[in-house]
Amino acid sequence: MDNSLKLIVESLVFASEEPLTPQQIRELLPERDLKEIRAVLVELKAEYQQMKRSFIIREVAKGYQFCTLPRFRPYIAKMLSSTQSRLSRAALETLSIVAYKQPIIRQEIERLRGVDVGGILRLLLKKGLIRIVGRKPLPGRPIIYGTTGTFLEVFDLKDLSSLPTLKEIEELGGEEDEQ
Amino acid sequence: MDNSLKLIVESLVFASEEPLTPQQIRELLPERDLKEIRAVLVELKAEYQQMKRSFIIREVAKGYQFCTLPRFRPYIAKMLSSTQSRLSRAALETLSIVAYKQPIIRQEIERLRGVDVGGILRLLLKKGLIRIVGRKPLPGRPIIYGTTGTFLEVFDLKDLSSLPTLKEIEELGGEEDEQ
Amino acid sequence: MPFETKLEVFEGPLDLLLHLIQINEVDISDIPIATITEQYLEYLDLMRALDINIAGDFLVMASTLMHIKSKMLLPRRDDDLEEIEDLREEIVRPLMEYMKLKEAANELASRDILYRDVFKRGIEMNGTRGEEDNMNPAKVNLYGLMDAFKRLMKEKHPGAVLRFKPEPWSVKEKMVEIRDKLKGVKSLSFRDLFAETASISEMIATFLALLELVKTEFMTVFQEQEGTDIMLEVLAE
Repeated sequence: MDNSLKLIVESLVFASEEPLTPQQIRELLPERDLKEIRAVLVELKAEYQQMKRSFIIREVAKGYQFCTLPRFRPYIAKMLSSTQSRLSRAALETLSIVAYKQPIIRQEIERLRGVDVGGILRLLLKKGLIRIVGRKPLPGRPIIYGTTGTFLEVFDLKDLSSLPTLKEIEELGGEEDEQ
Repeated sequence: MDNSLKLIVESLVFASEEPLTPQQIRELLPERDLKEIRAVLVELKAEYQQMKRSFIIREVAKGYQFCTLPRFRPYIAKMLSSTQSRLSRAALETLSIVAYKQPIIRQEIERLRGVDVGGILRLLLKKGLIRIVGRKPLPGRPIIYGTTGTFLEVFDLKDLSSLPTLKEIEELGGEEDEQ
Repeated sequence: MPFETKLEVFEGPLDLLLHLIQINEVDISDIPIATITEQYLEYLDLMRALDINIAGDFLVMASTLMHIKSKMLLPRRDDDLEEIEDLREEIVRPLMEYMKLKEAANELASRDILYRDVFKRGIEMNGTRGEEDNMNPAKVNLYGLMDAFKRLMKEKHPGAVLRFKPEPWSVKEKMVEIRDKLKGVKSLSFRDLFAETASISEMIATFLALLELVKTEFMTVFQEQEGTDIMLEVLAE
């Protein structure tokens, strides 16, 4: 393994605010190939897993990112007290509907939750967890919502396909769409 | 040496945006004494020095912080220079007028914002978010502005019609920021 | 009475129904409609008594429940039984879906959530972020754009009409026109200058052009005597 490449890649992941994809790293190191960079990332991730420090490298939103281990939460949360507000149950329910049934329009989300979700959609848009994907060719051209890369980053997901499967939901959803 | 304290302190230094002083850490861990915390910080610093990774813990005037080694600067600088910059409120407002009211001339944008927008239009042109669409067949042949493909990319929009209308934004409701 | 200990706040009718099904320990696919309807209505009464605003969705569900209940009390014919089944289905299906979605939400909530359970490296802000004035695209999301526009429309232009109105008369054009008129004649009366103006906007443009020309010392404006015509006279050239 090329040790100098490993440390360069590590420094980039360490300094980046967002998860870094192998492609992004490749663009910064044009003389290296993607395969090398991928291998180095996998090795780095495994190394930190073994090092038993307070942080690891995790694979999230198609990229790699350093983050602390969950057991240090109480101390860090105390330090950062005011930064992030928690999502309410209502917001989480709405977000999971968007995640599992995307692309989805507001009307359908409201049918599923049985309540108005306007304010919650606004909050989720504001937090960058959902986005506007387009418009449905229906009367009124309703807005279609989907999840974002930030959603993947926040919920520790590599990509949408790594969402835990909830088979029955998908089946019910499929029937709905055919109506 | 108390290993669990060491990792807690490490996680705090890692997650903090500012350098952390032993006093600040002490406030978060009231059952520990300052001497212990100081010793742990010194040890952590020495450890990272020995580990020969791409980053170390350094002691600056304001406390302890992680930082990458100088020799990785060229790569990191390259990465940071390609990261996106934030838009000021004034720029965002001007951009929103162009987006919603295009095709639009500068005079009209200024009427809506109530201030000169020459500098901001230049900035938005430079960033490739707006473009010159043509000239209005009016005295002085004023320049007409519109948004670009980059604009759609930045806002993750399929097309301009996906932009929510003012009415739709309002339907998303509530001024309340938290749900 | 299931709400004795404390009044729970339910998100919507489905949330309340699910709660009733759980505390009664009944199967979703075999809901005892009469009991559940009664408890559901009791809850709405309680909300009313406490002066809690009851959302329309709660009332729609209440009427559906009562409809099924009344059908069940009627002498049963075959179509009645069928209708009851259909109505039941109308409640059961969304409830099942809702239950699954709650599970999904719980699943999401149990993950290692960034900023709640795990934290990114706290990156120093100074110097690391690109300046606004560079070539890179902006780091903003659509919400920011929408919000900026909404704020602008609300604060500065409540109810403003935003159509662009073409301005047929420009001050610049009028300045050229006045210069042309003064060519050769040296002086011109104020009255003559406005003789051909057809609209207020044209008059305003002409007047502004006049002021501009005086300011640039191309000409001067004077009056021989009070009450006589105001005269324009070229200064330079």
